[in-house]
Amino acid sequence: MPANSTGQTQRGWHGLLHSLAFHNISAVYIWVAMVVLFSLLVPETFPTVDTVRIVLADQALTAILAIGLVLPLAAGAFDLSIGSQLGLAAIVVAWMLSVQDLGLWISVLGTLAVGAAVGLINGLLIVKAKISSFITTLGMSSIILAGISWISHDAQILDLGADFQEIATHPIVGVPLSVYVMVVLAVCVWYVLDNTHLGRAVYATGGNAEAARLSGVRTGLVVVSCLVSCSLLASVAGILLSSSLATGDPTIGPGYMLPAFAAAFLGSTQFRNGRFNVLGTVVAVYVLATGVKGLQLAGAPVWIPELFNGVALLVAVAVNRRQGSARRARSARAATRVAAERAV
Amino acid sequence: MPANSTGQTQRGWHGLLHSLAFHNISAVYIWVAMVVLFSLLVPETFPTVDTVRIVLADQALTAILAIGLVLPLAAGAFDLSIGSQLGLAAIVVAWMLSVQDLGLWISVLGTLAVGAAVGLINGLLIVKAKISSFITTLGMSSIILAGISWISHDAQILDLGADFQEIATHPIVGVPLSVYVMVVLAVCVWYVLDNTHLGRAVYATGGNAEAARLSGVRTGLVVVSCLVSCSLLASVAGILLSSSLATGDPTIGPGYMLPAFAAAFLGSTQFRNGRFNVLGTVVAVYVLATGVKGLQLAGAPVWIPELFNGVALLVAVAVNRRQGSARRARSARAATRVAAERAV
Amino acid sequence: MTSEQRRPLVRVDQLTKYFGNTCALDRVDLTVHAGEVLAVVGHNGSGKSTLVKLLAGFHTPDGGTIGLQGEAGPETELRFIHQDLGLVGSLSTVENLGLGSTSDGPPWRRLRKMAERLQADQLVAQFGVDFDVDALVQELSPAEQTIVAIARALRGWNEERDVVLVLDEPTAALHGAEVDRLMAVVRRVAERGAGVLFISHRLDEVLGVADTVVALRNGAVVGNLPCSETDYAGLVELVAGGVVEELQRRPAERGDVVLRVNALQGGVIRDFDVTVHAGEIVGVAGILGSGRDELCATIFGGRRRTRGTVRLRDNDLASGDLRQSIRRGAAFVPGDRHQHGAVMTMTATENLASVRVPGVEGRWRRVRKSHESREVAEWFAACGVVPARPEMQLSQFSGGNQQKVVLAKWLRTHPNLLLLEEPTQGVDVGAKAVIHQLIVRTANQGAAVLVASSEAKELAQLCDRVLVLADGVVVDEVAGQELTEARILHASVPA
Amino acid sequence: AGCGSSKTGTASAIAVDVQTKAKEIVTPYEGRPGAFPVTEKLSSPVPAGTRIAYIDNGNALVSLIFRLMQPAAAELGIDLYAVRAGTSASGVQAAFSTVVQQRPDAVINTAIDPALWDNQRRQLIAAKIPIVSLGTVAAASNGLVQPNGAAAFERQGRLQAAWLVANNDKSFEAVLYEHNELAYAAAVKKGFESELEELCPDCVVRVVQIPITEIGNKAPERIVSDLQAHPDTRGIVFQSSAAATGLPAKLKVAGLKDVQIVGANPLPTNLQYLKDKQSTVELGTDLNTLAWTAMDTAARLIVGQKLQENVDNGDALVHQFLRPEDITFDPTRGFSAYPDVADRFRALWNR
Ligand SMILES: Nc1ncnc2c1ncn2[C@@H]1O[C@H](COP(=O)(O)OP(=O)(O)OP(=O)(O)O)[C@@H](O)[C@H]1O
Ligand SMILES: Nc1ncnc2c1ncn2[C@@H]1O[C@H](COP(=O)(O)OP(=O)(O)OP(=O)(O)O)[C@@H](O)[C@H]1O
Ligand SMILES: [Mg+2]
Ligand SMILES: [Mg+2]
Repeated sequence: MPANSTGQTQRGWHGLLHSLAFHNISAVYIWVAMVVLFSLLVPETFPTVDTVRIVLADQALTAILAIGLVLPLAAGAFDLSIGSQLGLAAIVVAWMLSVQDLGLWISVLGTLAVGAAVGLINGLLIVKAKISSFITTLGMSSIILAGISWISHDAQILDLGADFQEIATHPIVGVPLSVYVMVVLAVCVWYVLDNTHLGRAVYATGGNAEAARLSGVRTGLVVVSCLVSCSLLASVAGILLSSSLATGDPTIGPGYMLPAFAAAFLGSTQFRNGRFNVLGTVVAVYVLATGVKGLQLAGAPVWIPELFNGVALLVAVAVNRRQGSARRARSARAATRVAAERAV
Repeated sequence: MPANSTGQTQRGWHGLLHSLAFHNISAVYIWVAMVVLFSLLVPETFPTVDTVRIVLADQALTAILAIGLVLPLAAGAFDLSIGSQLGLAAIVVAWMLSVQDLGLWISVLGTLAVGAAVGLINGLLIVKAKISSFITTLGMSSIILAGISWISHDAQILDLGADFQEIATHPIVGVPLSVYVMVVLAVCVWYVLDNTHLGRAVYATGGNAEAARLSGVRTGLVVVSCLVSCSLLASVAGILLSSSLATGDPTIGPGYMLPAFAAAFLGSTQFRNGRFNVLGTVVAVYVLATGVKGLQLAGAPVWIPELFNGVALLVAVAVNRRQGSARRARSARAATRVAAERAV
Repeated sequence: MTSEQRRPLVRVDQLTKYFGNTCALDRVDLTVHAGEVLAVVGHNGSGKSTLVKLLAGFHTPDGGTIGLQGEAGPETELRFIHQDLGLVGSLSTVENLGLGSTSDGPPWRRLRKMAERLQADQLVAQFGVDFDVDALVQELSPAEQTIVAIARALRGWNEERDVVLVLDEPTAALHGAEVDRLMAVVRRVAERGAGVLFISHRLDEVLGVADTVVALRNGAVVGNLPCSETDYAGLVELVAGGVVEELQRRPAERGDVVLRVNALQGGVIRDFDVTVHAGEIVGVAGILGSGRDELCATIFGGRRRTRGTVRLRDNDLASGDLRQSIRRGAAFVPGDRHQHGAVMTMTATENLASVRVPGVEGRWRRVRKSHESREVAEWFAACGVVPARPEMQLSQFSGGNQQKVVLAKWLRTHPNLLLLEEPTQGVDVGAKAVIHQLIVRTANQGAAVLVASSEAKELAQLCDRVLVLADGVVVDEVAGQELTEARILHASVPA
Repeated sequence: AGCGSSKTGTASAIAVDVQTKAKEIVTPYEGRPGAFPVTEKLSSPVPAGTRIAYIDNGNALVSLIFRLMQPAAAELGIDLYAVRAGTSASGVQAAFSTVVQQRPDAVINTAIDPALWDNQRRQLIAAKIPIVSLGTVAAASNGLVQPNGAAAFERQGRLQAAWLVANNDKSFEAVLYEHNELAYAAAVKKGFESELEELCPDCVVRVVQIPITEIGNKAPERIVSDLQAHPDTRGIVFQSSAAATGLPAKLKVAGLKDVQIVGANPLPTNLQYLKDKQSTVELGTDLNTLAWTAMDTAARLIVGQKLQENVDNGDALVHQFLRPEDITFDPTRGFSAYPDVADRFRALWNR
């Protein structure tokens, strides 16, 4: 059908334009602007391969955590315990390796199993005990912190072995392994969320759990699996963290939570019209990190990077909102009666 | 009309039974159980006037913060910046008193004004720039932390004067002033939320902003005022904190956030069928604090209180869910879903 | 129909469901046969939606069984259109259509996005409409959403499977022509061997499409008979438990001009003028997309106006300032109850009293709760809301009763101008008459009333004159002797 | 806070006599520890049933000290127990309030700023409960006994500066990573800057704040950026080596090799890094002896004995420069300069 194929092409063209529109990828434009700016400001240190490598490596863990977080958020559940789960995995793997001397593989797999179990408990509390995800994971994070304190006696755990250290830090083309792990995980989660029925079920559950259930989605299962996957990713991040620190540190987990949330939420405003998505999240992590790096290299006062994080988050989202609503208003004249401004 | 009055009495009777039902006030029952338990376990130190006084005083700030948090939560907005707002007020008041030497009243009022301004910015970003409250306040908390660091140079500010210290610590019947401040604020917020049209407007905005708007509620105004009030309460807490520490400390704010959220969410499961409310919140703060106090006095291992916090939160909410009829469980979930959606 | 053809597909046996003390279903028996359209009728809160939700496995029954096994064949597949449509608003039409279908292999199989979109276009085109299948469902109008829901229920169906289609008030938001199309689809589906369980308060539809009627009252079956053995009056009696006096409205004497709308423009509406006098009830008809479902909101100020003025008595109503509109006496009952009409998580009382009426507050702006509960009790009685438990959360009332609460909320303000969108959607015949009476009473007290409805019959009964919209402009006005259901339908279908 | 950027790039040689002077300062602490802090005997045994409360805020170092104190407590027959303070100020206050109620015979605090529990401090002092506070620098008027106070921290800064001068031939650029949030930062900074100014006026000093909240996650990134932005930096000095947790891996990625890292107050992890030659030198503080000293001090306060002068002045801390080859012990247990500390104290306690 020629008519049809024209429609197709048009849609493709329109789609491309739409994808490149400022409001849809504001973070990318901000990112480009920053790269240019800092390259002019600190030409010796900023536009270098070193910087790229450093930024990639520094943010791999935050990115993994944020990617994990995308899953429960897409399914409509908060996971406030990811930070402490990361900490738990970091301590458990160190404890298994050093105190229990269980060997590399058993320790890593055991830690992932512990992570999955925590995720399962989270999920079951939400789905079966019907506690809201916010409370469940808030409570769980307290329990996990207690567990960390119990296992580690609040002390660092050392002697993890050189092999283990290689897991995160072994360089390939100068880039440490953890970056590749992050990329593989991102692709997996992206594939599932964007290209399978399962992913659609996840978004449906997040959009309207009752409606999704009425249309045959096993929403309970979806929520539980999202939380389990999220915990697994947090555990991977925790293992990589212990590996790159060469230490199991009992205090570091919670600090990772807010950056992961910021990235996931900022990411949701990119590419997919307000839907939590992997690509946007990874981009968000690196946009924020690039800015911070540039500011640090330019010698800004200590508090400037923190300020930047906040302002960048707000500006990127606000721009997206403004431009988005302007576009929607313009398309109101379209033949379809898509309720353009949702005024009513 | 006799029929009517019977109905009234019946409703009253039914209402009383309902109010005393386990599922509706599970936290209170748990609290009573704990008091009995610890009185038996540590009879010399736990059941004393001292304990009461100390617990009251220690938790007054957390309670004020949690009460403030009830307002935006009821209106369907998260405020993740309360912790850092508390820190900001603590530093600003110390800076005004000690560095700028502005005198007690100007410093206190000035700090409240700064707090209100931050709340206003939060509110305007949510309402006018249409950024979700979650992102707005996440970003704002970064900005505020940068501000704290800028004002304080990351160092403590000392020399706040004896008068200022009296504000929080002056004892009346052995109970410091901050507790009375908390009670007065709790009563005010309770009155507005539970007994006025404005309170209705707040809950309606939280339940379904569009429907509320179409019923003539100025939802934008409601959200902004809730955020401003919340910021004001956080500022009061910050001022009291600096006063009771006799120091402006730049690091203390964020640690208050999660306890306040835990209390507000636990509180929402008490008394009012899943609605955020002041009484439940205050009770939640003190239930958790009583448990921790008892465990500390009983000499439990260091990690036990943290574990208790998590378990108590989950148990109190789960019990409430199980015992409540299915309909209530569903509506509460609907409420969290709304909250989650608005956060996106 | 011969007896071999009457193959039972779903057998409901002694089904019982309690919600707390409320008995929503009381030992219900019914059977849906292949090739049969079974209509379930009953007053609001009689348990129809509960029956559907039990069939869907959403609630678990407190007693009785649901048999899905045919004599020998495979298990019957049930497909649903729920009363609140059961769509996920944040997903697009394409995505909603593909949701939960098990026919595409394991859940981790790759999606065939192109094919899905083509199929969606085709399914939607079946209903003679055309909208962006990539737009989020929450941005579609209620009627379009209904079409998505129907399309989803019919997706991938063929004669080899035993299918029962369960429709819970699918026509509440549809206009005459669309209803006809849906009815044709339903009949066709039944003729090809599926069973249909059909729920509606529009009894003439029931008579037109159903083979058998089951009537519920307070959760119990009070009638189960072939359609041919009853007529409209019979059905009304079954539903309402008595004779319902339908409104016979004589044109009232016109008062002063209350509402004057001039050159209104906004959204789909391109140019709209109307003058409504006190005591006058003006209807607005039109098919999907004609602007019918946007008009009231635009006049009220809740939807953006790009041009034009609205004058209520001596004041202009500004666009966007809803408090002003309300203070000047405007009232607006939106068509989409869930999104715009009510706060489902609040109690009926709170919803009913949510519009601020001057003079009811005590000192310190305190809400006088006893005063309020007395007032709410009166409105519950006046509108016949059941159960009479105003402290119950609104989401726990049946659809029709929710609608009554939303209406009462606005009637309570004693408006000068009453703007109604689908005022009686989902309301049973008995209650509908009551609501019509309330609307007429409000008009007679000097209000101007504008009713936008997809139900031509209602317009014909209720209105003094009816404006017919097409493409955002008034194309016809029907009044006086001409004001009949057929005439309105005729005028609103574009040539 | 660069002290004159004009100096950068133009490295001048450090005079030989200056180097000798610096070496004289450093050598007593290389390969062997400073003097044992406590020499006087305990006058009378601690009464039976004595209870001492320890406030533990979950920090790795604070918890470590608690574990190190336990054998000392057992030796003295004291019941030592920990009270957990949360991470927030209210957690700290709640914990100290609990202690006030429990009325132990003494209280030991490690590194929790006295400003955060000022009210409880007053109540404790009013109740005549002695408080031993480690790692804090409150004014003497506060009534706290601080065995390692301002004097010890100033010495830390001076020793770190001297080590850099002793190990460099030319004037250099050094950076001190400090944590302003910790009250003793000022003391370390004062010691470091004054000593360097005295020994090597041509050296460039930068003092860079690392927010304490970033320790364990963002601190290494910040440090790497700072080093990238100042490629001439030769010496890295830590107020507290905790900030270097995770730094070696980041330095490796950034390709920064030619720097001397002079840590202080190393955590087990830092000792491990040192052992693996991922750090240059750590100014070790003998926490084990410090823990025993604290118990000893508490015991003396309980029995009402006068304190030794160095304890009263806040100088009772054993320092030693640790080089990779000095890590012959298990880093997990922390650095212990006097492995026979138990015996020494047992002798002092007449046991
Ligand atoms: N979740 C629930 N919790 C409590 N009561 C409920 C719940 N759902 C339904 N009910 C009650 O069950 C009864 C039957 O409701 P149902 O929704 O089945 O009525 P219906 O026949 O579909 O009415 P309508 O025509 O108005 O849609 C009503 O009294 C209603 O209030
Ligand atoms: N229908 C309503 N239901 C609940 N709350 C409302 C409603 N209308 C307004 N409010 C809220 O009550 C608060 C107080 O309104 P208030 O009446 O003081 O405003 P106003 O402009 O002074 O109105 P008026 O001039 O009519 O008295 C406002 O924040 C408003 O959002
Ligand atoms: Mg129904
Ligand atoms: Mg209905």
